Amino acid sequence: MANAFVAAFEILSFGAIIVLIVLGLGIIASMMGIFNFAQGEFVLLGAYITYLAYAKGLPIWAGMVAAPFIVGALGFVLEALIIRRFYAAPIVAMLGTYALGLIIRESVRGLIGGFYLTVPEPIGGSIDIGAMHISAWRFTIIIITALVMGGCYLLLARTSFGLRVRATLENPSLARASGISTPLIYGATFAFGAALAGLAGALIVPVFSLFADLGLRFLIQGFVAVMVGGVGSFIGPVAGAGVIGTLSAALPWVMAPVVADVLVFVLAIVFIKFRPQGLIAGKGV
Amino acid sequence: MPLLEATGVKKIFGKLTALDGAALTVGENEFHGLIGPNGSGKSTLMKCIAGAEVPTQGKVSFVNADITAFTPTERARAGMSLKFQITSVLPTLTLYDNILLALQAQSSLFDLVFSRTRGLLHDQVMTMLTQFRLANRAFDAAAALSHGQQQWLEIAMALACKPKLLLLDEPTGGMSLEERRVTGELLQPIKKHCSLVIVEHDLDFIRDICDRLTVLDQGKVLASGTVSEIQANKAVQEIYLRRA
Amino acid sequence: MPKAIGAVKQAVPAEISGEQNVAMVEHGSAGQAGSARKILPIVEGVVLVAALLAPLVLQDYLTVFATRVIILALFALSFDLVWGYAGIMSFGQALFFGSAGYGVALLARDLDITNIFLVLPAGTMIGLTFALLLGGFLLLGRHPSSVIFVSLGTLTGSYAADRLARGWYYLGGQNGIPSISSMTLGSYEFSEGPPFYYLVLGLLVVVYLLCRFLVRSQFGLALAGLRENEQRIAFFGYKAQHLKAIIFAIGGAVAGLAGSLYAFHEGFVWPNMVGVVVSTQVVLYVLFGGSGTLIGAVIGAVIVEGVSFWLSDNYREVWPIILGVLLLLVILFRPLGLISFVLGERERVGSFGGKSRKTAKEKRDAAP
Amino acid sequence: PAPWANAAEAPIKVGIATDLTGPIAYAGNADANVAKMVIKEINAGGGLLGRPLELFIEDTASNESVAVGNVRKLIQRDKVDMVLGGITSSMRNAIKDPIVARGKTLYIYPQLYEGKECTPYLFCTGPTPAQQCDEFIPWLIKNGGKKFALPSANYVWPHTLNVYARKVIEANGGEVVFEEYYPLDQVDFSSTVNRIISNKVDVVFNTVIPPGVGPFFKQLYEAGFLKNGGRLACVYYDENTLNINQAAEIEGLASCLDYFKVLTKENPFDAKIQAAYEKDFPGNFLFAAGSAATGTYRGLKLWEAAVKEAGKVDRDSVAAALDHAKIAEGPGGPAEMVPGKRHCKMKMYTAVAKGGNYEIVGRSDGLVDPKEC
Amino acid sequence: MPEFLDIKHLDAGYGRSQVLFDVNLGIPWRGGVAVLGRNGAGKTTLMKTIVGELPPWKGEVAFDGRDVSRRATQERVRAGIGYVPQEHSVFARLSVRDNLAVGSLASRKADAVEHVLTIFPKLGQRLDQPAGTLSGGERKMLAIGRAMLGDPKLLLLDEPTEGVWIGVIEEITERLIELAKTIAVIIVEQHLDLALRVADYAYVLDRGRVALQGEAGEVRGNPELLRYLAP
Ligand SMILES: Nc1ncnc2c1ncn2[C@@H]1O[C@H](COP(=O)(O)OP(=O)(O)OP(=O)(O)O)[C@@H](O)[C@H]1O
Ligand SMILES: Nc1ncnc2c1ncn2[C@@H]1O[C@H](COP(=O)(O)OP(=O)(O)OP(=O)(O)O)[C@@H](O)[C@H]1O
Ligand SMILES: [Mg+2]
Ligand SMILES: [Mg+2]
Repeated sequence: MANAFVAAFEILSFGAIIVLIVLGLGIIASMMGIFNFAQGEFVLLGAYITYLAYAKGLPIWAGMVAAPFIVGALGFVLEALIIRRFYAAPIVAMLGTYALGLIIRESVRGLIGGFYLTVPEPIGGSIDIGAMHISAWRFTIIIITALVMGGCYLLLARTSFGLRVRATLENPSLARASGISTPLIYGATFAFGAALAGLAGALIVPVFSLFADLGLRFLIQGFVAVMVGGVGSFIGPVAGAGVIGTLSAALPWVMAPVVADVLVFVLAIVFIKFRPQGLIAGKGV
Repeated sequence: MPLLEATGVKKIFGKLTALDGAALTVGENEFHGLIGPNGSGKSTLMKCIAGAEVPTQGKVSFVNADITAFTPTERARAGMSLKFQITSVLPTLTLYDNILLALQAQSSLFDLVFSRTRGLLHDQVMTMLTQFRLANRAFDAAAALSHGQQQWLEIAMALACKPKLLLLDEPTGGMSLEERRVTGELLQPIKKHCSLVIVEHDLDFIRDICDRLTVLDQGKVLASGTVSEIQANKAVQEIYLRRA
Repeated sequence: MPKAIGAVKQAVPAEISGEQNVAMVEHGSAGQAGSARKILPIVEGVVLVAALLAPLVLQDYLTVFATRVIILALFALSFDLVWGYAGIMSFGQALFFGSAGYGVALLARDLDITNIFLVLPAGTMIGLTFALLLGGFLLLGRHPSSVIFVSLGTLTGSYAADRLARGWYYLGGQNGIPSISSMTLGSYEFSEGPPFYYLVLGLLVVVYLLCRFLVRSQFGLALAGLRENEQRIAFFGYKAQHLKAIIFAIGGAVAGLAGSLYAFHEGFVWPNMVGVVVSTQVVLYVLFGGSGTLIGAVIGAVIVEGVSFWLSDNYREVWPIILGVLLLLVILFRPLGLISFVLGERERVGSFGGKSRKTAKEKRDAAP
Repeated sequence: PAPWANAAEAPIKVGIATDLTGPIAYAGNADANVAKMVIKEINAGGGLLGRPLELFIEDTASNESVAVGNVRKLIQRDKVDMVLGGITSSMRNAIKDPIVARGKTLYIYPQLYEGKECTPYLFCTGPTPAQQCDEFIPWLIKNGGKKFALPSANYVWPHTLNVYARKVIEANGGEVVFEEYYPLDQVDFSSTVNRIISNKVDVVFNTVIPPGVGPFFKQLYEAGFLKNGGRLACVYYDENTLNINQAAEIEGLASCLDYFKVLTKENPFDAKIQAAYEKDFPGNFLFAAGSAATGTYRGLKLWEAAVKEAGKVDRDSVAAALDHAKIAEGPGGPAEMVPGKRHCKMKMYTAVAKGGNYEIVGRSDGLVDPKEC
Repeated sequence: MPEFLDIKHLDAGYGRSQVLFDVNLGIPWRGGVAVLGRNGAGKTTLMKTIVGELPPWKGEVAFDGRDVSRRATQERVRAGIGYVPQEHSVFARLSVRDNLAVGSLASRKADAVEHVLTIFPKLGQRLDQPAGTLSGGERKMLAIGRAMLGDPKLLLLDEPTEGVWIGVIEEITERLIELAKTIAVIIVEQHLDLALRVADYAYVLDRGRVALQGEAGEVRGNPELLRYLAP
């Protein structure tokens, strides 16, 4: 019983981590139609900023709060300078963002000397319930993920900002003809997606430590999650991430991890093959 | 035996029943008009016939064969050709290539790889482009055409497949009266070897070129018959007075 | 096709041609294409001559390096064929490249088969078979497959293969299969150097010409239609999915050929060779050089490899960053690749109607 | 001016091929630095055979295909007399052919590894499984317990090492509760941790590598493994890897290597090279055993000794001398090649992490045999 | 008093091909203006230049007395231009409801949506359906409805009745006539009757040039007209 509870918690917490990482990726993919290969590096930057705060002796939570804003701002600038040119050609966009990711990743690698660096969690240790120990920080991540997810949903579904975003990304020239300032919306959406990645990076760095390939590690998983969930909505990728994250944490409990790892991907592809619209068909939010 | 026979076609989208047991019978060398208010299911019926939508229920037979389960490719190979309501030409290809692509569709893989039909088809491509007054734009990308010109191109492409049955969904959208008349004239000669189902809102145009009409309303056939029969039909007059 | 030209002249009655728009539109594209027609063969010729002369001027180790680059160019060609012409985004092209490499490595290791007439066809067949299997699964079926699905599907295939190779002891696991013996022709051994170089170059030229023939044929036009709108051409009666599977398999075969050459040239195979890294690399070559031109793929491979080689020599610690910046600049300012400096859009997309193009233009010029 | 300014003979060329960029660049750069240091030192001492040494460094970029190209540069363009380098086994496999078979050059591989590399002209100067297990595992059984778990990354080194480790564990009365392999980049270990806790494992003999190892140790810690008296053991853990986790999360972790920085306190020669290195390269790249820095030092010094003995630099003469080369002083102590085996005997140390630093808790009596080939 | 919309010596085109040649157009503060011409004459191009989707090569587009030829589309729209494009005139993946909501983003009237739904009751039955799955005619209705919701001072309609059933065309015509009493309406139409009932004034384009212009009745009666409309 206790065992099952711990298992459930661990699986849920990894699911939450993947959801957190995929949130921004999903928003950019669904809303802007761009598979952002630099998304992993935005995660990395969020982690790096948190590390910097720690290394400079500032409180870690300060770094965590700053990370999404700084990465978001960077995202806004990058959108205006670079991403903007890619909307018409999604494949070129993949490559452009790949190059961008390469530059960021290698620069960070240079900055941290290629090491694996630890960052302590602001809320450390474990919560003990009888003989069970569950990680306090993972628990916090679950809570924050739920809050962020809810917040994003409300923002996109309930405010006119969400409507503007969806309209712009659906048909930019018509959106302009409806009086929507599309450049601003593009910038804001991309920045928002980047900021979410920054936040994800900040929150997960205590769990995984900081290293240059931190973001890359989750990128393919993220894309597969987006596809499984269904491109074109906010909920889709989130649901996909939940499924992929939970599955990749849960399968090793019942089979050899090496098999589980490949199996998750194969299952995902077979699933998409027979349900190309994804878990949640791409409509609404 | 009619060329095309669709019976009891039902199509349900979620809560909406777009087609509710519609039927359509088209004989050889017959020009058949399909009319009805917006949303009455005309395009949906056309798509069910051409294979773009799978009917929820019902049967479509063509040249004495049941084609309900055929894919669009198989239907096209059996001799059907469709012009969509929303133009869908191949935008970055030239007009020439658009037509050639349609013309060579039935060639074997071997012929295609060794370009064996290219010389043969060249004249036909140019003739078609000329007929539709697009010859001087032959080497422009199709995306550079105006909406009306794209309609022309689509009709030409549909014709280029040399179908036994041509399905045209609002081919004259965006054309002026004069342009419509010319389109009608271009369609007349195919009557010798081809039947036509045409969806149109312009009753004058339909009356001029069609032999028979079917009127759809809310997914059901309201009336079907010769042009004069339909004109005399009370129920039809009714819906044409009713507001949507 | 002189007959055809005559026919056009008859087919276009004067009163209709030049009817409208003629006066108002100065159609740049046709004129451009006319000159681009001549540019492509020039580019191809220059590249060929440069390639033929290279070993004469290069130092030994650079000839060996160039051989490797040419093999990669062959590999790039396979990707350009599927992406540039048929619009199939194969993010897992390395799967075919690498599995062929592994295949011939095993032939050499376990069965001692190194005869060029056995191993190269074997590698090609391995690539073809794997492409047929994966392509069959991804491309055929009730639902037409989206570009993104295919790219992720192939990516996953390549990723899974990489994992498999890493974990499979028979294949040497993470360490790969080292010390593959040389390819042989009778008693002659192809060791690295000019003979190997010219062998590879010869194969590249042959494959290039075959590909070029294919994409310039009516089959190529069907591929172009496929790339534009698969569903639309299905309504013409094309078996769109079959066409896709065919070209995908051909791409796989070419990748397989490249992979087997690579294995013998480098003398080892390792899991990355089937994995995501190499898959991405080939995409990079092609988009960098310019997709949909074949020659762009070759140029892209040469330049990306050459520049990385040079950078890693001269900017040792930061070269990946510089490479990234260069890539980004090219993608930003030349989204159609380097080749677009010399070739117009029309040439890239390709078009048919052959010499009649000129006829139509003359007609137009002649119109009042 | 250097003492050989008037030397008639051209310099002897030393090639280093290592990961200057990519995921393990920290190790590669340290190795390159060590090489620079050693070469400088030899040159300052008048060179070798009266000839200066010239160093050529190439990047292997953690990418085998790039590496082969660059190694060919060393062999064919620079015509080096010896190549030292490669960190991962797959890199060694990739470059050994161009160096040894096709390039007809001597190759020294400096990293601790799984053993079984018996290619002629290829000399290994890092520790082997036997060297890392023979004394370490009995110590673990005494200071940890009998029940071992072997969680591992799924590649050749852990597989081969585990075969050896299991033998030693069982020979010493221990028991392997489970041996399990994970994808190299797996980062969630909840099921593993659960298995370890519920089986009451005493010693986790870990061969999971970064990026997985950080989260793995953290999850173990959070599940109370250390609190309940469990012991972590990991034979590649050196000063670099200490930073992956919070000190508390790896308190008591035991490692067995040929060198730890704490040895500088007791061993003047170690203090000397450590100081020399830190003076020249004060940056982030540490002189540490796990990143092959010590193997590099040892390899270059053994080669120097061999060249001196041979009196010339051609491959066969040097290889013949290197076959039994010895150095009296090196990182962690003296070292000597085992004749005919192309592997190196060296001293081994067992250390335990305490508050973010190592403490030496055991050392081999003499030089430990690599037991290879 | 200056015209509400004043176009002077306008040249425009795509890439290197010029489509509009020296077009001069004046639109009064209220009332309908029809733009006629055969396929490819440049009508859509003219509309696009007015809303700013296509930058002019030369010439001036003045709106409400200010030159807007360098302004972005959305700014022009916010200044009071409503536009119903010929193609892609709805947000295909958004529901009908959301399409209308986008239309009323800038609107101040609370019951505006209801008003549109009384004009096009058909849309009321399709509120939750993605607009991309609407029938051709329904789509046009939605596009017109969306543009009307923005309270424009100038409404541009590019073939608003293509594919619309006659019964509804009648309704639309009446609404447009009504609308033209308070605001300016430019309509591109192939239904000559409809166009000239809504419009007081008409321009006929031929190969990118204004070939004919005048009061609606005058143009209607002009024997040249048919020639310009024939293919
Ligand atoms: N994919 C779909 N999902 C939901 N509803 C649909 C879908 N396709 C069509 N409909 C609905 O089915 C009805 C019939 O549509 P159809 O396109 O056949 O009408 P139509 O007779 O062609 O009308 P029009 O003359 O306006 O083109 C419409 O009300 C439309 O909204
Ligand atoms: N994107 C484009 N690129 C190049 N040329 C174009 C483009 N769009 C339109 N054209 C050309 O410009 C001319 C005018 O097109 P426009 O769309 O303005 O015509 P239109 O009067 O609206 O015709 P229709 O009644 O068919 O809609 C046509 O000759 C067309 O081929
Ligand atoms: Mg319709
Ligand atoms: Mg138009």
